[in-house]
Amino acid sequence: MLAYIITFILALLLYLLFTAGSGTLWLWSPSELIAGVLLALLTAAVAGKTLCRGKDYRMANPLRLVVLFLYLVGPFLVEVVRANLDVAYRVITGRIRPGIIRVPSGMKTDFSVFLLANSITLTPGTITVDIDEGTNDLFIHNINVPEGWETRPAVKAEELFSLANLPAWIRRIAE
Amino acid sequence: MLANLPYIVVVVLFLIGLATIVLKRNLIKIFLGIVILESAVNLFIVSLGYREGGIAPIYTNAPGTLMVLPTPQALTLTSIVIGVATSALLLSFAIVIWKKYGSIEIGFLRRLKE
Amino acid sequence: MITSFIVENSPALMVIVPFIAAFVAPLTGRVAPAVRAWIVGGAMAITSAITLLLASDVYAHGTRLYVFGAQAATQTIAPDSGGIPVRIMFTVDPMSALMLVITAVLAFAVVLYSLTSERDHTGLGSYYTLFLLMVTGILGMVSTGDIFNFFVFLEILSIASAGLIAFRIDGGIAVEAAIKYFVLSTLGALAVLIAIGIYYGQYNALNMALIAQRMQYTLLDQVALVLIVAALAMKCGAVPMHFWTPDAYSMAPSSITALLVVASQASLYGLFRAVFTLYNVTLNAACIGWLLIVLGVLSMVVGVTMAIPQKNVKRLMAYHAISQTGYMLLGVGVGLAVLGNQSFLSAFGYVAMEGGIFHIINHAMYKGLLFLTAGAIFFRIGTYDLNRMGGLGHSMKWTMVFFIIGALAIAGIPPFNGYASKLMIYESVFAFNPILSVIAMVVSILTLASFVKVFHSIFMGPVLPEYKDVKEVPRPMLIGMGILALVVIAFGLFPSIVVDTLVAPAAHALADQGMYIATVIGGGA
Amino acid sequence: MIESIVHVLVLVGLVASALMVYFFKDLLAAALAAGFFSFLISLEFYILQAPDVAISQAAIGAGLTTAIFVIAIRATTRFEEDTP
Amino acid sequence: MKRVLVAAIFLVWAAMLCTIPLFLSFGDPAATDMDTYFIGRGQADAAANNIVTSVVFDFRGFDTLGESVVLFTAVTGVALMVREKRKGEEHEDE
Amino acid sequence: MDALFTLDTGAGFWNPLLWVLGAAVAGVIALVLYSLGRRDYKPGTAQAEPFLSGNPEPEKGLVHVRAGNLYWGFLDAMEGYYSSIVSLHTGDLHDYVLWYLGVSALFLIVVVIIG
Amino acid sequence: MIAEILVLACLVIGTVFNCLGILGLLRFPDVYTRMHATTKMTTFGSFFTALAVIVYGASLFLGTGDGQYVTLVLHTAVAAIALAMTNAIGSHAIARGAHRAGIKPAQAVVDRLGEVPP
Amino acid sequence: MRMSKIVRTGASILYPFIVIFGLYVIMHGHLTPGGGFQGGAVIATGAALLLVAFSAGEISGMVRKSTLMGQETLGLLLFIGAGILGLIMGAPFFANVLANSGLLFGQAVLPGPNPGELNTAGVLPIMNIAVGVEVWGGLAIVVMYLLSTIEREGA
Amino acid sequence: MTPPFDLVVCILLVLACFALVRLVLGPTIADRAVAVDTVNTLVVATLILLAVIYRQIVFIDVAIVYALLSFVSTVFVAKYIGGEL
Repeated sequence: MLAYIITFILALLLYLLFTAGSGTLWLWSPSELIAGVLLALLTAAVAGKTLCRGKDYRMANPLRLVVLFLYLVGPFLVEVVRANLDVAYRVITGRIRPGIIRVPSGMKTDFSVFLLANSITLTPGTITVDIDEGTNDLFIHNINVPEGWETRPAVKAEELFSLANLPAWIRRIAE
Repeated sequence: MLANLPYIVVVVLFLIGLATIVLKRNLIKIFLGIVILESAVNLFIVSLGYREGGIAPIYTNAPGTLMVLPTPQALTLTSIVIGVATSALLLSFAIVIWKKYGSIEIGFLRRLKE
Repeated sequence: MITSFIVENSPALMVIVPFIAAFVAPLTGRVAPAVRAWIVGGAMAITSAITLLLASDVYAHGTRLYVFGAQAATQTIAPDSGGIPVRIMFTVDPMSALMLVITAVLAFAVVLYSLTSERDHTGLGSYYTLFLLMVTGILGMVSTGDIFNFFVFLEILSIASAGLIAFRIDGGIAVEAAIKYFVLSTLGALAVLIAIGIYYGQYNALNMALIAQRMQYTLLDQVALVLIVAALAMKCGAVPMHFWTPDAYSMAPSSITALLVVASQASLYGLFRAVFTLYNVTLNAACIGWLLIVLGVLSMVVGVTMAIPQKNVKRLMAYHAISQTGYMLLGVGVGLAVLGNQSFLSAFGYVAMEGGIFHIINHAMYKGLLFLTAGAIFFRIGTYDLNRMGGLGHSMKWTMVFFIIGALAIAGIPPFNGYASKLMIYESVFAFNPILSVIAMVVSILTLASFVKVFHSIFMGPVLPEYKDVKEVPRPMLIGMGILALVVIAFGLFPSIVVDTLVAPAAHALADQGMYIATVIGGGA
Repeated sequence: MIESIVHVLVLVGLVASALMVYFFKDLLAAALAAGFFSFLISLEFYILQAPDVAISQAAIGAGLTTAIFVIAIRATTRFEEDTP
Repeated sequence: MKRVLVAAIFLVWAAMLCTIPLFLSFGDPAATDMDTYFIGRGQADAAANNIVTSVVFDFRGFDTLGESVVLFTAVTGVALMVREKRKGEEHEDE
Repeated sequence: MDALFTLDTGAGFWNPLLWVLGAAVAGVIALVLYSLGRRDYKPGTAQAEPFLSGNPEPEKGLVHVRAGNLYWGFLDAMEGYYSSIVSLHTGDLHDYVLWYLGVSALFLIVVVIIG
Repeated sequence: MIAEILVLACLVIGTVFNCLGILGLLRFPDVYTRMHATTKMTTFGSFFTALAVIVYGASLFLGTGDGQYVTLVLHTAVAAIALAMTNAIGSHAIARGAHRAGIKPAQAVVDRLGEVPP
Repeated sequence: MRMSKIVRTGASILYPFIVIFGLYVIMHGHLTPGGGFQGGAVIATGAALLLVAFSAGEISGMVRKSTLMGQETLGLLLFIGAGILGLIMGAPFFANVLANSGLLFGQAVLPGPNPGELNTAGVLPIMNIAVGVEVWGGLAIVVMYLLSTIEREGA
Repeated sequence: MTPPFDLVVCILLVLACFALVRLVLGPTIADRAVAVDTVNTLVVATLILLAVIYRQIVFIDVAIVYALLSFVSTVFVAKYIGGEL
């Protein structure tokens, strides 16, 4: 039941986002609001089972969402910029040293793994290639494996990021 | 003539699609040719309705009074959905053929002749 | 009150009823197959009744127009549109009404037949849905007055037919036939779509009457004419584009094959409609007329000669269908060739067109009957191979009688209906060009010869040991065949009534383009 | 001026991707090229001021058609045979 | 021989289709009266701001019905193709 | 009455009722001839058995002439025609499509050149 | 004025990164390294072009106060976010598929995944 | 088989997003680009995403074949019913009897350029919804059917 | 002053044409999928910019559809080459 309510609220918010600026009732017109509620109900009925498959309702906490937003505009963005500059440097010079390393993520929930994997994919010269479904270990393709890492069987997730401790942020958000 | 570039491209695409249908021997390739053919015809019909400097036929806050013609777009919508219906049915045929014949090359589809 | 409502809205109801039945048919099959059978049969009966009602109304009061979505159903021209019809409309003139009659009668007979003949198959919900959609496709094709709507119904018809041809997926061979049919018909439909685009780009019109009124016969129009004529001639199975026909006809279930005959003739109708209504005298009538005549003669000769050595009974009949299509093309082609010459037209042109059009209705009836008998035989003995048949006349007497009626009719033996239309074609074509007439007669003789062969192989001879306990087919199938046989006999005995009431108005409506335009554009203003 | 350059680029891309569909022996690559073709033709619709058509081409042509082609390739075979 | 014929057919088709760019002008339709009506009246008659939608569903609504039915037909056809055959259902060989 | 049933074809006419009448008369004549036949024929006796030069009668299934054997002479005489026309029906989808495209092309040439 | 400079800056950044991304796509030796170029840089570049539009729309909104520019900003933001998310997932899927298909990373100094038994 | 955890999580997060966006496209068909087909196709593609991300066993709880089939029929019946509404009101089939009538979706629209108001256009939104529901069901079920041919093969 | 959106559109499309080269060359199917994915990203950017150029805000919806759905086909291909479909 909670899953349906969460989906409903999320859908309603998204619908209002789409239709913002349509009318006079503080950006929305009344018919849009009514339609939004109805369509959000429909969405909840259709997609309610998918959004919260893991019976994990941590993300329903608004505080966590605020932190997620802060994370996205703060450390994440910094890392993204750095990663892009790094890759740009490698593209221009062609100086690469690729390799696939194993990173035990230490994450417990699906969403945190998802967030970490996507952060890794979008940030520092790394791409999540595969995931161990049992232990949540990530296999990461690194465009420039630092010296010495090729011999280590596993690399901690924190070591991947140099400017900000993203895994800690993610733990704070999703666990 | 060169101002009619979209029409020329339509002709070229149509001929490529026909060539794919006529010269390739794999059923799926032939169906891809049909997809290209359909897209070419859609492009043709949409191009028919374009007016130089026109805006999309939707009344919004956008400036401009000259609108492109709406009917070709309506026809193309119909045509696109018909296209996807055709592709789906053809592909299901191909799957059945693969199961029964073990091949989807045209050369094997010759049990019915004379 | 309710009757007047039905008559008023019959063009729409004719489409609505089978659509609704088709949508609910797969769902009701889950409740009980009997419910589904009743729904399908009832919907088909209602559709046939509405269609016949509409046709009789058209024959009594002239062309019916039905404008979808207008303020009033007959308001063809919107008030401030500057005298152009902008909405989709159904234009049911006598020619369309003739095709409607054919479709209604044949579809009703076939649905009765197939309720029994296909009862042991899986996937029947889809079967009936596609069946009803196919019938609707034909109905829409022949009654629409909008060229894009024609394309849409053509696609409905193609897709439904392709699905039904592939209905027996056991050996995969039916699917092979369906692929061949469907690829070709998709190509044809795309060609039609390009032609529609060309018309639209030149005249900014999609209504047939409006296009006809604005027709200039520029080079682009010639291209569009070629695209439309070739595509529709291919769809109706004219030689040398007939190759898909025997494949598809022989592999579809027999009831569907009977309906495919009508589908082909709907394409033929589209061809005639394009040539006569869209272009009429603006084109070089002799040239296009001779094209149709050449196609017709080729179809007649190649069809019948290919039929003689066939061993599969349905393939043989399919080649005969091609051959008979040639007669229609010949008759109407002669009418087209003399279209510009009023004295020739009244001397023999109209008669030739009447012969061709009369042959359409006759052919649908007897070829439908023949395919149904072939299906009945298959229903009992499980093969179409003529070499493995024999002696069935002892056990399947009614089927044999129906087969004889159909065979004699197709061979043009008096007093069956095939003779009447063929006679009209022979005599009028003789006045046009004697050689063509002679060819037509020879083809008719060969047709008789090959049906003698079929009759001999299936029904004559001693009872073969493997078919000792073959029984007559169940009664609903016999009723379905009986309806068609009755029509065949009635049309053969009273040809002049049929010609005067059904066919002659159709031929004149087809030839008279000015009337069509005046009805659509002049009438509602 | 620039708009016509855009136009020419999209049309050239269209022809090129159609040729790719023709020449690829690997059916999966051909299906991908067809998806690419769909993207570009959708962009062309967009440039021709037909957003309705562009949306439906993007969703149906680029998303679903490629998907069902991939499924069909999986269910049948991936490579064209070279038999003439 | 066959190659020559195929090439000839393609040549003729190319010529046939080349009439389109030769005789139609892109960006400047020859006649626009029907669409002018749609653009002018669509907002009042169909009460829709999107003229394409009003054409699709109002002026040419019947086409749209046909098109939905095409999709339905195709789905039914696909269902027919992927169905499970019952054991012992008759075989149609040759 | 006659006008109702008579099909007028412009060059001639045809009355199916007359034809049916003729057929009935022919049937009556045939019946008369039949009744003039031998009275001592009895089915089921040795009279009805076929005499095949003293050979035993073959089994029923074997005497049936199968379809493939009919019109053998006709097919043989027309062999040149048939070998060419049958070989056109290749069963190849490409040929089907090419015939369609080719005939369209031919149409175009005819229509554009002649008018 | 500031808005214009910002828009220009965003556009330049976006274009440059897109160019570099394509350069990487053409230059790098194998699929994984190419994916580095495209996933990160093209997404980043496109994000910045979208950001340019957002800034432009915001400046127009502040200038005119017209409600439609809110729609512009919000929809563009939604498109950009959706783009980033789908790109990340999509490139992961391709990388996984490629590795499962047996495509070895070229010039790799280490391949831990290849050592894991399937 | 199913794809990795990341794709699965991503798909299940994206799906409600796609659904509500598709519904938005359907609902605003008469105001913005889009409409029944487009929105339905969007949602069906979202369903295809779920189908590809999850395995056949997991998917059965999320996307049900019978629901989709019912949707398809329901959409078509609703569409044809919206057409019949004209017949009932004494106008021809497919007449837009609700436009400018003051009833549901019957608000009169302002002439000339304006952003539009949801509560207009008569039967058009109803038809949009009907077609959207139908296309959603139809396209999703096509993908399901084609996928089922693979799974039965038992690779 | 309008920012030079149209110039950027041109550049993006030229880049898309370069990505076409990778689509042609790509030794493996994964390379091609990456190329198509890249083009999707570029096209989304192009669509957004074009909407601003045309001054049609409703056109952004097309870009959203693109961004949301273009990767579905990529995922299908990825699943196929991973041998999981």
